[in-house]
Amino acid sequence: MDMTGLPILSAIVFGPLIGALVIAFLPRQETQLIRWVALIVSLLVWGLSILLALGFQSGAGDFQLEEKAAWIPAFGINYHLGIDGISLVLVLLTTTLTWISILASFKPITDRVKEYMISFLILEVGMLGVFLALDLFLFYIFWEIVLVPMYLIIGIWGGPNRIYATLKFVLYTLVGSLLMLVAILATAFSFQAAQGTWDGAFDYLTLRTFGFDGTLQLLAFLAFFLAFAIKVPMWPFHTWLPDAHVEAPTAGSVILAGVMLKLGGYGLIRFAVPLFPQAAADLAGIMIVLSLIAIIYGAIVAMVQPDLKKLVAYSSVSHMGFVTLGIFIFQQQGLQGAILQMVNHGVITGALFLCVGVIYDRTHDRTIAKMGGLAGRTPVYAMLFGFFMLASLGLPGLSGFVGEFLVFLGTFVYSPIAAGIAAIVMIIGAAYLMWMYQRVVFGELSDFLKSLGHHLTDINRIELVTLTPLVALTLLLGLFPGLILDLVSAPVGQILASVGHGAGVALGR
Amino acid sequence: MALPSTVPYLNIPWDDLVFLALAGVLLGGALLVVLGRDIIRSGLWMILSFAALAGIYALLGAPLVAAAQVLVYIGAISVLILFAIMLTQSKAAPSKLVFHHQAWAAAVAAVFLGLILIVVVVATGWQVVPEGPVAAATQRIAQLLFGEYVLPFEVVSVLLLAAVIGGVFLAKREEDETEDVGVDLSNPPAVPPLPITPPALATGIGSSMSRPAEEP
Amino acid sequence: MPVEQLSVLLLLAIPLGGFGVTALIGRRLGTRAWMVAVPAIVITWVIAMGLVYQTLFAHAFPVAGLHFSLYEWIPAGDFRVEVNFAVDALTAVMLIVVCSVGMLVHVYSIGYMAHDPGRWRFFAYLNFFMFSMLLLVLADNFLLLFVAWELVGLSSYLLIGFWYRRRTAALAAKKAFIVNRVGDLGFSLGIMAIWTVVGTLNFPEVFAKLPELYESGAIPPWQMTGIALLLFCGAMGKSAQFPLHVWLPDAMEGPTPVSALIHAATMVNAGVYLVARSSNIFALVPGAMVVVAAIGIFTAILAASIAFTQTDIKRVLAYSTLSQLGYMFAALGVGAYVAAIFHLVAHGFFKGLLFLDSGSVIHAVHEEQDMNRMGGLARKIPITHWTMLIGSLAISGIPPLAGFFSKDEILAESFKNGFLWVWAIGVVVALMTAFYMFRLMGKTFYGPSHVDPAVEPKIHESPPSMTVPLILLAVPSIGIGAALGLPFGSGLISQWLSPVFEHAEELMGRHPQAFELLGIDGGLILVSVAVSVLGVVGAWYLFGFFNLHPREALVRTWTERVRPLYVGSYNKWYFDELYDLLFVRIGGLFAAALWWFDRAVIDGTVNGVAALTQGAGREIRHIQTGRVQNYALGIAAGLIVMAVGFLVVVSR
Amino acid sequence: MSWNEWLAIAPFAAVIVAAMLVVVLDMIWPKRDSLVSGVAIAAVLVAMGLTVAAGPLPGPIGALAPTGQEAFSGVYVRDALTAFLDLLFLTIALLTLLFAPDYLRPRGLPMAEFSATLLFAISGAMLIGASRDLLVLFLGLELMVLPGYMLAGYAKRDGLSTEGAIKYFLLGSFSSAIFLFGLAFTFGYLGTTRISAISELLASIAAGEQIGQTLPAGLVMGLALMTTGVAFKAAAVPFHYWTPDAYQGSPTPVTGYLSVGPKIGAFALALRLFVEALGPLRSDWYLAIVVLAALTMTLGNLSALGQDNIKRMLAYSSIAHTGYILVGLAVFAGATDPAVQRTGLQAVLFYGVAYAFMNLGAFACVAALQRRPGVTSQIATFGGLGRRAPLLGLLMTLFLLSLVGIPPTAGFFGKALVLLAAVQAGGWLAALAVLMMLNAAAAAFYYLRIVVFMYMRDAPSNAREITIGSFTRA
Amino acid sequence: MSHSLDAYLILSALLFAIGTFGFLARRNAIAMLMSIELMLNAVNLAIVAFGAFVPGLAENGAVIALFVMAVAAGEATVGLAIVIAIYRNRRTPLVDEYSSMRE
Repeated sequence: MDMTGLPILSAIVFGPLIGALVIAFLPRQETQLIRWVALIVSLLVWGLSILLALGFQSGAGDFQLEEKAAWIPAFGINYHLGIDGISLVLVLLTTTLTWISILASFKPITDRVKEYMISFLILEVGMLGVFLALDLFLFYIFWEIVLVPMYLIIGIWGGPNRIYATLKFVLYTLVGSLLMLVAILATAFSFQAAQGTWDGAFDYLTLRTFGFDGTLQLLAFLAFFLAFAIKVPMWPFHTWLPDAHVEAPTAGSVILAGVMLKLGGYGLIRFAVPLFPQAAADLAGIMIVLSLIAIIYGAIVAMVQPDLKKLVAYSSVSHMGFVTLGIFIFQQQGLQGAILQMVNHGVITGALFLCVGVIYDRTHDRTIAKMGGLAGRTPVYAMLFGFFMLASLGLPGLSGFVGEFLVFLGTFVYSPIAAGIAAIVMIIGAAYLMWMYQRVVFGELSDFLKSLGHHLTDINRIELVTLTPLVALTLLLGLFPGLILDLVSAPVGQILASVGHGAGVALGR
Repeated sequence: MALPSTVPYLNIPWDDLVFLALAGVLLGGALLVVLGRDIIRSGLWMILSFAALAGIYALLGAPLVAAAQVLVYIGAISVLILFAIMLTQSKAAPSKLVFHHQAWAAAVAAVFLGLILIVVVVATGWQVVPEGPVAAATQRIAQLLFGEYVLPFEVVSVLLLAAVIGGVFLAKREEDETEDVGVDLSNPPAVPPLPITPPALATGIGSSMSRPAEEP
Repeated sequence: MPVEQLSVLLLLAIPLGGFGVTALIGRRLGTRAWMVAVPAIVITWVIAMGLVYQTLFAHAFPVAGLHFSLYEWIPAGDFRVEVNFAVDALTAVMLIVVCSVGMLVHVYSIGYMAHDPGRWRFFAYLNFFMFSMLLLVLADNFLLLFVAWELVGLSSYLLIGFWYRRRTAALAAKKAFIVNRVGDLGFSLGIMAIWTVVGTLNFPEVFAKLPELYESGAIPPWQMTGIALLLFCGAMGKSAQFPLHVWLPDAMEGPTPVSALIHAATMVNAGVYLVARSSNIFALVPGAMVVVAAIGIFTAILAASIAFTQTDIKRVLAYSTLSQLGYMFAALGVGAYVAAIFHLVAHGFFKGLLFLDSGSVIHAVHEEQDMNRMGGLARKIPITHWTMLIGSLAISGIPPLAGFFSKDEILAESFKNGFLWVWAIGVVVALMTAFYMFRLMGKTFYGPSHVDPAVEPKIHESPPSMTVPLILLAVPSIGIGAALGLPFGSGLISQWLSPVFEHAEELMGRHPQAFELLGIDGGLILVSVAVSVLGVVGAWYLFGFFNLHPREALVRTWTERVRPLYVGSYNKWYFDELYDLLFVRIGGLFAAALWWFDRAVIDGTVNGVAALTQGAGREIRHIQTGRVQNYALGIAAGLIVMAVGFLVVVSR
Repeated sequence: MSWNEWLAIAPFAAVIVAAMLVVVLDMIWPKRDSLVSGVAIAAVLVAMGLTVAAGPLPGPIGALAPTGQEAFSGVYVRDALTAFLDLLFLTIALLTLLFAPDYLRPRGLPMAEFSATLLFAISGAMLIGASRDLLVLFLGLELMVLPGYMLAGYAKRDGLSTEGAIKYFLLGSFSSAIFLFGLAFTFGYLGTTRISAISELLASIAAGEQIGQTLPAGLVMGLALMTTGVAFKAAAVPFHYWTPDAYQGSPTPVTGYLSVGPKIGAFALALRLFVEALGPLRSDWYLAIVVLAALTMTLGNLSALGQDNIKRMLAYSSIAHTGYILVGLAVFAGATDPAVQRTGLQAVLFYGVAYAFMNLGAFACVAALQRRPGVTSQIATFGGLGRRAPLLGLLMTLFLLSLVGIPPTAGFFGKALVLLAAVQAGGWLAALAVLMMLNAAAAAFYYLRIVVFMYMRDAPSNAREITIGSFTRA
Repeated sequence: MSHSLDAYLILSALLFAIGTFGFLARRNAIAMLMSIELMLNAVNLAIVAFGAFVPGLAENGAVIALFVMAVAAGEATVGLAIVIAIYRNRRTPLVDEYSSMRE
């Protein structure tokens, strides 16, 4: 399929914006119409992204379907989009989770539907933009755009302590990203100073071959790293995450865990490492230690969480630790695994949040201690929940396994001891997830749940429609991880080459 | 009869004597303005001080400026100020409430500032004409005013107009003054309007020098 | 696609399909929930037997076996893992056990689960287990094996927790999975290590290259030992070897057919299979072998000592399973691979039989598992009684039943390979095994009845769907030892498996020895038979046999004399308590402390910075006093600072 | 005077004429609010038209050697900067005139004096932007601030309004005296008030500085005094004290005007005085600006954090923004590369524009909310605004996001440009850039707090129906 | 002395300092206003003195001084108007009593 003539990337990025505008002009009391418009728009964007995937030249290393137009020529800032395998998989993840989230919001969100849907679609614009921007300035803009709708989504439609959570989320993220802005400008200027021209000073493709000098590289890397590490979130920058998750509405949590955390991982892979390879390599040891701490620490703390969402949030800290670990070992399998892990985590944790949302909708509670015996009352739900619980603990055959294993493998090549430490999470992960599952799903129906009477219904049709695609994806990616690994293999090779670690690192050969 | 070129006995030139006298009056008057307890007398001292300054202007060879000083400051501003004092001051002025409790700090700051200025003045090598003050030709002033400085001249007139318009608006008493409508409740008056300061209250206030304002 | 490959795929696809169909529509089938699952496994059995015939009898495949790949599963740079399968003699032998026991358990379950409303789930899970287990034995690379490894773990989890309303069942399921994960952690690290040194995970290549690399000196011995021990970690978890043995007894919370199939006959043998499969690796590092032997034989005696005092019929069998698995590992450790697999096969049948019997007993006395509330059942449930007697004799090693041959071979091999300590302990364990098995028989079937009087009249033999499998399992329990093990030293089993382990034997420098019935081998046989008989007779004397009445008073006095030992054994040597303390309590405290740290220190810092900023704002606002003179003074001060600053800095 | 000179001064003259016309009209037909505001608005539009119609602008904005149409023997100049600032000031006036009536009328405050005074003030600001003579600069400054004092006290029966006004007035006069003293020193040492002449003289002095001569103390003192004066007008810490009180006390539209008009006027003053006249000495005043910028942004933001009064909060916020703009000025002073210097100045101007719109917009929203007398300035009055008046809430959110600096709002681009300039200049300025970003993050807290009230809290129980003012409708 | 610029400038500086002191120390609004007038006069003195002593500036100095006087007049007007307005509200001329807005 030839799509070179169409600005398909722009269409994907700004499609949701058009949807948001359409909704803006709909009367607010037409909530049903607004919901459907939002869903249809997100489905259309999803369709476009699938078309994009079909037309994508797999295996090619560099960016495709680039769109470039001068924007602020005085500083060489361009509107520049492009896609490679890494972007593609994350774009697909985003478009998929967005429509699922919108659909999942049909029932729970009844207040200010219009604003909600607009926020969601703008959120999608920002996220897609981040994944597709090849101009640092443009990237930064998309990066910040993401903040606002999420701030509103948590703050308006969130739980009782939502204001604290949302302000914490935004301020924390801002601290990082504003420093990143300084770094972006500093690198651009450093380029300009060396080259005497602003042309390309913000252009990713130009900058990644530029090679910044040592001190700037270190400082800029740290600034970028801080922004991304907060977003990922890496230990010890993670404490906003449990608060945000607990307070966010279900769909907000889905997107937060499913896509927003990936923005950080993507940023590290796309920008922090290739632009500042020397600094990245110098600091890799620290990053690896932080990742290992995150992996183990997140899992251990998850164990004692009384709240379902907090538990899943800490599990995210742990799982995202794999992503950063995979990135900073600079090793083919590890990095490919990290990317795969991002997708898997997006799908699985997104699904887990949906599952928690299902309980919450019925009980308006998420306290694990109050649950129990759901298997008897809501068998289908228990099955789906169990499925994702197993996927989350990395059961082979489901998608969580391959990514984790590849990261372990890469880490093992780097340092068997590090791999050994990381792999402890296999036990702790199983422990906290299964303990949670046992307390919620097994046993006799708890008194609290009994008191709900007939309100405690099994999963309904909408929820089934939202979860089924995720089941399918979990299975598909578990059985055919090559779908993603093949896409990202070439770009990963390139990134590793930039750090000076080529492919083919298996020891002894 | 021709006067001797210097003051007898003191052996200083006459113009220096005039200068010293005027400077003394000027500074003394100014000090009395800021130190005097009675505000009305302060106003009067100010007039004296300004008059001395007019003399200094004359000494500096700027008679036009001296005349303007008399007209503007003594004739207009001082009278304006005296009127304002009358309007806002009951007869029994709270004489003890003259100084803020930070007066000592103010004194230090003022002395320090004065010293800095003097040091700077002395330390700077001003490019001066050797033969003392040069008189300003009035005709030349007129030319400048309506030539090179015509824009500032017009602007000043606009400035005065604006000041007058605003001043009139602010100072004039509205017909419905007694009523309390139209008060911006967005800023509720935190301090209830005091009655015209009675002496008893004033002395009561005086004991604490600076009274903490009422909390909103 | 050739028919052999197709049949391998069908072997996997049919149970998986059975699982899928049952899971989706099983609930609607009601009492006929088995109608998809059981026929599926019967068909699977037929196909499996075809493959077994092709492999073992028709020799249709080369010695290395049938290997083929389905598709590339993980393509990540150099790390390429395919979904590929292999069928060789070892696989075939495993297929015999897995499919036969599996099929019989399926049939048995029709009756056993007839009254359980969740039966559709049960059959679905069983089918899923069959799929996983078959994948485990058919996998041709380590990672795929690992996948199956975890999937059988999952099936085990699901089936142990089948009665999820029972808290103990849910806890046991979780415990089983998590303890297994401990082993899997080692296993997965071992896999990574293998890939790191060899660059592939396919069995044939790994087993061919690793010895080469080792002998060429490319891999230092500590690495090789490490790999072997990491793999053994996995085996320890799955086969419940000390110190990871704690999950298996608890796993008896699952329905009895599950205990028979998964926790006796098949899944728990996966560890043995793994070590046997990796014999080429273990054979290179004698140190690792010793570890395997030691842990195996220690588990054997530890479990046997616990089995002595347990009163729950299934728990006795569970500890007996542990003990027998320990035997197998001891065999692997001494290099007796064939013997280990032989015992695996025999044990699979007779232990499956014993468990199904126990299920039948439990069924008869209305879900009572405590042997103290049984007794005198021999006449009331004769088929169960007789088949169980056969099983008990088999496990006790009484010739010519199955257990005798395999157990004897293990003991003989350890003796001959110089592991006298293994042999000595093994003999003791044999004695203990015979004793506690017949203690079980005595307390259950003989002597006076302690059954609940309300239940007593209703005791009846199980339906045919249960008894027929018992009878069918009793047949191999009697005969398979002789069928495969005779003549001594060169029976069918060693004909089949010798080629598989040939390379490993070479690496160990072992040479086939002639069997001397009138020499050392005969002597060893005599010893093992003697201790078995001693154990059996001792148990008869104390706990009764047919009309021989138990001597309860005597038992009590003897128990009192060794009370500390008795209490220790009865409480399983307090392993559960120890682990509970270490991992649940202390670990929980640690987790709680860490969470406190998270909130107080990490989040506290974050909030502290925010609070500090706000506090600074609050304080700094006090300079705004509202009084103009203060402001003016501030400005004047600013002016002075500015002036002085300018004068100092600019004038320099 | 030539036709060109008249044309050059036409917008300025038009505003003054309009102001007088308003006064006259009010005398003829008293209390015709819509008439006078109509005239005032029309006059502003005419002045804007004249600015644009006066023909092509010579030279780029921020050019260091301005070339423009001079008038009145060189004390007035019309160059690109003049035109730019004229348009900006006129826009500020226009917006203020548009949203003021909604606030003033219900409170019985007349439009006529308001319009006239505002126009006088704007004309002063325009004069600052156009002057090439220190005296004219001073007069422009006074013309700008004197009406400002009156506007601050415009609600003369409101204690807070007059309190704010007298504080503003006293401190403002004090600073004027200080500034004037500085002018006197400069005048006395250099012997001229012409900016071009000053610039040339200073260039030679600066050249002398290069070879080790010290700057004469009188000149340095003049610099210090003038810096203080400008810092006061721009509300830079520690000369900012008047700001919160004057802003809080003033009627809301006046606060809106005060927060942008005089502030940008002060920066116009800085551009004409510091950049053009004192430019050669920039290495001497560089450090002062850096310190002022750092103090200003930090203290402004910290003080704003806990404010419960929206106007006072925005006052502190405006102080913080002064700090950001000062960074641009500091870049001019600190950078060595002329291109970077120009970027710094562009940043000042761009940020000024962005700031004018977002801040005025925010105040317009506050004013719209306070259309009914009795609505206080407490932040709680914003409770549930998103539901009560969605459009107003949306606009306020937009302005606040811009103040935070979230892309793609103007506030973001302003910050980005300032940052870019600072980062380019390097050294202390890069550190200042980092400080600025940390400040911006802290500032996000109090801006977003308003959003919290609007969307995440319920309306206060006594909240009344909100009617949207004409400005927000427009 | 009367022919030395420094003398006039020192006089101006002293007057300015006195005015500053008055502004900082007095409580009465009108007294503060008077202090400001003193300061402006100090500046004016300096300007006229510069005009008289710096070559060619005599008339310029005078003109500027005139402008400054006008501005001072304007300031006084506005200032007094504000004082009167606030006096109506608060009934006190003491500026430090006007502190209802702070922090």
